[in-house]
Amino acid sequence: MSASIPVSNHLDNTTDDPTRRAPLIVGDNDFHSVTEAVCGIVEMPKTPPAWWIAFFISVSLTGVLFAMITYLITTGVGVWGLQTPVAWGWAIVNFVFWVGIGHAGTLISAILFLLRQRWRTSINRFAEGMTIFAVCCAGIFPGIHVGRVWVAYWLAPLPNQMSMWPNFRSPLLWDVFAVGTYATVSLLFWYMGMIPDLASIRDRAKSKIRWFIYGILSLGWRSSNRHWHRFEMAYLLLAALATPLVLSVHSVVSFDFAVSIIPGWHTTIFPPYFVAGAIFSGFAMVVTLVIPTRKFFHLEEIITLRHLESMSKIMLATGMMVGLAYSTEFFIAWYSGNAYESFAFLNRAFGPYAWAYWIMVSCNVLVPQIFWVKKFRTNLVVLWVASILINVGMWFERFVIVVSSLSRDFLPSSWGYYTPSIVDVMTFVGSFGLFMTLFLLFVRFLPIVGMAEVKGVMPQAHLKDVAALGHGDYHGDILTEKGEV
Amino acid sequence: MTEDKSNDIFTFPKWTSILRPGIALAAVGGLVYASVLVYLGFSPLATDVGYMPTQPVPYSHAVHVGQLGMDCRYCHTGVEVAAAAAIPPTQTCMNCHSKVRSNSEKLIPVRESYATGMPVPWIKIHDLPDYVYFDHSAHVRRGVGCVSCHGRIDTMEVVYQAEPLSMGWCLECHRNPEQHLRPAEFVTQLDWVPEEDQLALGAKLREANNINPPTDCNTCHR
Amino acid sequence: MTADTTSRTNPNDGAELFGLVASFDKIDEFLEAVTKVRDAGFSKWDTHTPFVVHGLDAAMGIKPTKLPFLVFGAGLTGCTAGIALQWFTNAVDYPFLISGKPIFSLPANIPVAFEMTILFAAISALVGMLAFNGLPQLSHPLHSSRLMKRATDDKFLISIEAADPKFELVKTHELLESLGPLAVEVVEV
Amino acid sequence: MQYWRSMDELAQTPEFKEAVKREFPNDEWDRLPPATRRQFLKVMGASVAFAGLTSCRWPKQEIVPFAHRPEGRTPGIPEQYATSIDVGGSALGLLVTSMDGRPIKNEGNPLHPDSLGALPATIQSDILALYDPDRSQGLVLRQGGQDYVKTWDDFHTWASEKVAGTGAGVAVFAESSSSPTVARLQQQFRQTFADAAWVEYEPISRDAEREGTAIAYGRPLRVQPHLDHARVIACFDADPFLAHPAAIPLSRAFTEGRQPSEAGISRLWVAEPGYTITGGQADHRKAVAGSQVPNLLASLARELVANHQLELPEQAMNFEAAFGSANADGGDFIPGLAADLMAHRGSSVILVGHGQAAEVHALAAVLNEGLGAVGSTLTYTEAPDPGRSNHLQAIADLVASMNSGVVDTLMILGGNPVYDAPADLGFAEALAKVSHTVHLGLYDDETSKLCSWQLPRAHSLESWGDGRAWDGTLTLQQPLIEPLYGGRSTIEILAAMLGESNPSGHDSVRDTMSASFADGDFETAWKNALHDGIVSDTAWEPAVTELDGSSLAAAGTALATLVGAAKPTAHSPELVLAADRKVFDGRWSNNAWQQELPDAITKATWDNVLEVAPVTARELGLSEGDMVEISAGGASLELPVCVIPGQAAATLSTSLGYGRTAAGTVGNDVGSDTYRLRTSASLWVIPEVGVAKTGRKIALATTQDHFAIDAIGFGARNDRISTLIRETNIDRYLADPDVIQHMDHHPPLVSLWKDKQYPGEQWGMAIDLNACNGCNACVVACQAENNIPVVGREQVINQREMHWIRIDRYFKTEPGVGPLDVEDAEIVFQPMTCIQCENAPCEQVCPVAATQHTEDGINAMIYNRCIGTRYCSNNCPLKVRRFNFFNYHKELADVEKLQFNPEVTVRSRGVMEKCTYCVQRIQAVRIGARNDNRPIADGEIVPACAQTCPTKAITFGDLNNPESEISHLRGDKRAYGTLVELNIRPRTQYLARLSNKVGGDGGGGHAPPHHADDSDHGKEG
Repeated sequence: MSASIPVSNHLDNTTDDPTRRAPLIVGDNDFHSVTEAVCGIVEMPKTPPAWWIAFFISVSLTGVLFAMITYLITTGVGVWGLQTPVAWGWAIVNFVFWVGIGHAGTLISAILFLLRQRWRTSINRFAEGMTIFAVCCAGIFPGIHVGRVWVAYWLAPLPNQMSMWPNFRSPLLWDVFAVGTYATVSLLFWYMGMIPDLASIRDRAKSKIRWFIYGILSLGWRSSNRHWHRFEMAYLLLAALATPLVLSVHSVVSFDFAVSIIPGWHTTIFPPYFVAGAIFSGFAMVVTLVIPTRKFFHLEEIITLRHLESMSKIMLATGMMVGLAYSTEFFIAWYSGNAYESFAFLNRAFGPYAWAYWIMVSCNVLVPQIFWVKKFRTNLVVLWVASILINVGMWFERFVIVVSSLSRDFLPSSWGYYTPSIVDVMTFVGSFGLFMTLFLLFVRFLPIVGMAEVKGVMPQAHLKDVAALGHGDYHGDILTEKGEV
Repeated sequence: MTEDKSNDIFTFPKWTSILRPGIALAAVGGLVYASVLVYLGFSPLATDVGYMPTQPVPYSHAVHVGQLGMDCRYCHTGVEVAAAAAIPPTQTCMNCHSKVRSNSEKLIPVRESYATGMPVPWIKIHDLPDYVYFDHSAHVRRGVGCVSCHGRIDTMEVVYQAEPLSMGWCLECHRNPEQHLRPAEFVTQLDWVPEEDQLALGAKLREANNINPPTDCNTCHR
Repeated sequence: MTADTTSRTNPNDGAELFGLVASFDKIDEFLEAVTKVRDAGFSKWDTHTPFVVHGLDAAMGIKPTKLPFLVFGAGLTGCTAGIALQWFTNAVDYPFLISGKPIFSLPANIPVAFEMTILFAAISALVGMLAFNGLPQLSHPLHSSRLMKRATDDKFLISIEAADPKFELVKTHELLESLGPLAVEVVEV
Repeated sequence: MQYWRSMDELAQTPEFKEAVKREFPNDEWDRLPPATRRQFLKVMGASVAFAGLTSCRWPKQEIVPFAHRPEGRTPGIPEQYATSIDVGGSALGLLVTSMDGRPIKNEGNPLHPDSLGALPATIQSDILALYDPDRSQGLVLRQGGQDYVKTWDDFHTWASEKVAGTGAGVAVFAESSSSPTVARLQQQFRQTFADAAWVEYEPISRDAEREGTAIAYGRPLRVQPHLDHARVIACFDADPFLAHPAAIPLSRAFTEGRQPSEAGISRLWVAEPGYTITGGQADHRKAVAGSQVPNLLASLARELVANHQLELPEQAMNFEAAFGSANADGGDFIPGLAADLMAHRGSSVILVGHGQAAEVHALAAVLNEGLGAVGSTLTYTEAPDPGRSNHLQAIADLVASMNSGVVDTLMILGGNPVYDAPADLGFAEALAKVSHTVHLGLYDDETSKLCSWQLPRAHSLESWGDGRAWDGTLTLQQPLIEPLYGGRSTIEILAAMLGESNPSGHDSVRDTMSASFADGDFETAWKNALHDGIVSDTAWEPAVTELDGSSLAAAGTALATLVGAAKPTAHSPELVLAADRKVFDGRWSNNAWQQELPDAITKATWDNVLEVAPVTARELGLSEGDMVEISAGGASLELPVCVIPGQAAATLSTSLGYGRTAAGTVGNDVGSDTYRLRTSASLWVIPEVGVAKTGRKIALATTQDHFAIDAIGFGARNDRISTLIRETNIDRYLADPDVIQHMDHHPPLVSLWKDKQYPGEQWGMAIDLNACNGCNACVVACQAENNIPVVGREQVINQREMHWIRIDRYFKTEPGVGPLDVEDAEIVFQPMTCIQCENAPCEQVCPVAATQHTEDGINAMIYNRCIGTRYCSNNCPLKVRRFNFFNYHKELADVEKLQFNPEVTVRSRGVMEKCTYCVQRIQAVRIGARNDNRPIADGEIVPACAQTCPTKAITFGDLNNPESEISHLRGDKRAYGTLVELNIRPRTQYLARLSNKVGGDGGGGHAPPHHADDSDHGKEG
């Protein structure tokens, strides 16, 4: 089928011909070759040195992270640049940043799944993994930013001798529940999707230890169709549950700000604005990671150029959404006639933090505009650089929201200017270390492509005449199938 | 592992099939166990109640209060006017013991203290956290008996902590004080029992003296 | 390997049988075979595929699963638990006066209730799926079958258990052979 | 966490004994008499309560009761004792709170004329000095580079040899004292040792005023202004509201004259080089160089005489010639003031500051005579010690005789001349020439380091004494605690030198008093005096005065030269020195509360800054924080620039008392020592100083960002000030009292749910911005009452200061003025602390409910519940919450912890804190009232800030009681809330400021509605 599409380079499947469905996998792959390609990574006899180098760097950065946390907890949050009025600084910025990134995975797995976007299959595992790791990093910050970590468990509604309970009116508590749920569900989703692939690795095991580990992890999966049947249903349900969840999580995070009264925070637009931003940054991070990975592990045929192009289109769309949000904020600030509100936004754009504001605007609104051009969408270097710039921009978006609003609120007497301490910076850098460490372990020891799902969307997996067997197909690609036949 | 049918296929032994109920059990049981452990382990019920240190002087409340029938206020003078009931000065002991048992060995520390002016280092038993501000006068004047918090001191050879003195325990009484209210004259009478039903009496007294204990945080925390 | 697989398995060497396994590598043939086995009226049989093969459920005549009801129930429980928790803690057990707001008002409680709903439902979805499937089950006779090794890779298998009333080693063996498999294997317990 | 609490529990663990030993050298400790040791245990006691809550059952605690409990002492019940403290020759009455034998808080003595129940920040902070571990802790004899620990007996035996016979070669250097006992002993000393010299010196001296009166009236007199009768007050470089021994009665009297009434309010004219808090209250203020003040005053005199035909008394005729040459370009200040004064003859007064020359004071005296002020708005009393020569002269003579070797034994009883004597005298060098030198002082300071003997001085709370208020009222001083460091008082030293074997301050004072209470039974009189702290009706009678023409005429030429003084220019500006508003002459340098207190005007902490006018800063190319080198007379030093609008051009202002080298761990090397530029020729105004940029820039530890700010912020701030701090002119207010309410408009405040009803006592507060002059007294009172930590310079720079009360200082500029072209500006103050919103934004965001509302309407903060998310602080529209970023008490010595108020939890790291209306005081009163079944009377509960406010600007009470004062104030037309448009329902409201400009309408235009249907006004909740 792929042969019938006129392409110069067999790896370029980005041609848009409405009469034909572009292949999701290129090259003459069959089921086995896919298995080989993916399991091959895990089964590599010898770990490549490049991996070791990357791993060493990441682990040492992780070390820095934990050193900083220890210092923080033993000394007090004063080691950060926090102060009055700006009592939330990088910790919260980083939290929102990482949670945002953590949105791509579930979005790709769940929403694209429900939307029948079959191209997701090649990247969803990867993105889900990234989600988990991002959420891990995110989870750290609200944990350590409290003044008395040792009593942070008071956030949980546990019966106690004080007969005290947490205050459920506080957005911060909503956060605890939202992020907690999101982490759990993402983990379930990720693991469940992985079970059949773990079974493949188990069945290919040559060594007892490998067989043992993957045997345990795959829970004795026999790829029985009676199991597949329920597996599919469970997957569908999880997807259906994760979709509103992923939208709710960043909405709830945005409540931390929207529910307060601080000018620049107290905005009804926040939930959609934050969700769009989250998806935006999430996809950017996927692209940043996937480009080197597919090259390094030779997965170009499975994670194809078309996948990258589609993601850049999504970034373009979401980028424009945040752009719209920025301008709406200004309009409302002016239209509301609220003096404090309008000052807050003028101050953002032209006050002491103008530099941060304009970095944010140029990275998040201007940079994605290049994706109107196909040449850029399909140029890996451009795409990669752009995705990194977008991540930078999204971090600054959170910085601008958190810091610039706090630094100048109602009483001019208590205005201040926040500058991060070295500990702030090292902690943030360290969190990347943790993220990369987990990610590297993932690509080395777990199936980074959902083989079972990829195989399911390969041409070989399709019958000449499906309808004859009247099946409960959920992919809903019958039309395109028909169009093809 | 089990003996393989053929050396290139690994399989798990049969007994692993008990894994499933095992996991289920561990999941449920562990949860219950943990919560019980935490609840009991961290509750003052377990940590504080029954705390009975040895005092420098083997002073027996059982003798002084139980047998001799001394009133609490004879020694704990602050109880009706101040936050602190106050441990009596050595002076107070000597009021009697300069004559009674004036050369008992047990009283050596007391006599020393009286002579040198150096205090007797009593060990604190009913020890609230330093961020809790309990006022004896506020309770005693409203008719909350000593016994409610300190137990039957008049029967204690060596004093120990009878009640948990935890926040939840305080709140219980602040929410419905009826069960602990008594006529003012019986406040220090540890063995007093009401003729009528305590709750009825409590309700009456509460009505009469309009006792509405606040449960605001800054009632006890400042 | 096809030929010797069959030959090596000795139908009557006394060891207790689990059943037979046949493997295919073309979906169409496989589905044909499945329908045949189904029509042969076996009940204790199964198919094993590397991925979800569309139409296989119908071909095997599997009834839809009850999982959704379980998940729905769990979701409801979560939601109720969420609201009950907030109502009990903040409005009943120790009511606080906060920002002059009502002691109990739904709007403030929606986020937590919602998250609890999702959490309960999601967990029940995975756990339910595993429970219905009888997983984890590390030890299963089929794991000792060679053909099974490719079931997670690129082959499509049909397994018929000896426990099936209609099972007769020779007959069933022939039936499977007649479906044109790559190989047929006798699996012992 | 660490928490502090002490009932009658006193601790005695090994660790604790260690601590005591560390604090106090062994010999000292062992030599203490049992009584003292008991006192010790008592006061040191509960420090064991600092054992952290580490395990489920925290460490074993001991209860160490008295062996012999003092009469009528109930453990855990605080007691107040009346005593006094003498500062610069005037005694201020105190009521000191003592908890289980530990003095923990200084409050004012309501019966004392200079206190009236209030206290300035400095005296309140003095309680820290009592427990200061840096205090001199034993007698030291320095010989041949060796330090020897000595006893009092050693010293007195030595002294009896040195100070003997006729006392030849002996000189006593004493700081000025108002104590009759000291005076009596001084007399005896002089009689006994006829040849001994007695020198009195104060670096911050009011001698100029004294000499001025001497010129005018032929003999030294003390000026007693009565501002409550004054309708027009003109201050020339005078700061009666802070830099005056009677500052409190003066500012309170002024406030009374400013209360709105049909008759209008008094009007304040101020001409001064740099902003003072008096200047901040002015209706008309003129920034004028210090050297030009004589010219300005003379011009006023000329204006009065020439254009208003004011007849001056004939004794002053020749004097008139002197100001004929006056030519100050006061703009409309002089004509306006002159007219005003003439219009209010007999009810106006002219005050001149102690920094101006005697002749200027004389001129003021003449004008006051002419304006009929004397006898009504101003009276004179005889100077208490007419005999003494002025301080400057005295010390100059002493140094001379030290150099000439006449003095061989110098006894320095208090004071720190090596540090604060005029630089040109070279006191230190002279001291080296004296063979035997003794220094009695609280600290082992700059002077004692150069003396052979250092004697520990007893703190005023440790010793007996007496004194006289500014108006002469007799005041007693009684100890609340045995000397912690075995110190002795001046009285005891003198008594000993006069041969008393066992000197007792108590007896000496009784002896003096026995003379004073003429009639009646002495014991009762003594008991009453001790109880009241004062002896009533002992104020001095007004003196009968008569201008002295001859001495006036003689002073004429001197005045003329002053009037003709050259104007400073930006490139050779003048430097104006002043006593610091916090550390005064340097005596409170080691006082952490004072060091961290934001200066009323500059809001700078932990530094003395160089106040520069914007225009001068531009001309010299200086900006905020620049380190500049100031040089004069060979000496030079560096100061950081702080640009202050309203500062006189070409005039640099800074304060004395910093740059100490032997102050102690707190005060050493803080700021720079401006005494080094101070010479006997120019004590207050140093002309033609050199200014050079060093190129270095430092971060000023200010608690409020000063006016250097970007255009957007500057604009927004100016827009907001008018609604935050509402102000209008009295005439306009009388015409339309609702004007205040119309200054801000917001949409109707609708709530989503039914409003909570608040039955029972509902606490509320009103702060009168018309009375507040930003003196900072409340800030320190709050700090002392609530155990508020000191965070240090670095943390203040990081904007982490902990004061619960923040006195917001704004510069009001004309609309349309940009940040770069500000020249002059009015100052307005707004004390800002938690306003206890009913719909508090902080409460709803706390995830653990650590801050919530109580039934009596207080926004409670529960420290032990707080986990430190800081969300509440973010969501507080006023940013009045304070977070413990570190454990700020970790560094404290145990002895310092004795000052803590046991009724308030000491917060540890990671915890949010804030004002709670002094909930501990509310609880104390409530429990007491409930115990004896009575309602709480209005005014029975007084928060620390309200208690100590010199101008009674703060009122607290029950909003549900229609009779309470607070209810009346809340009904006042001037009452308004801050940020009410947020529907936060503040419990603390402000009363608008009233100005009284000549013909000014003073702002207060009807604000444009924020919203179409605007019904609600500023007043709300």
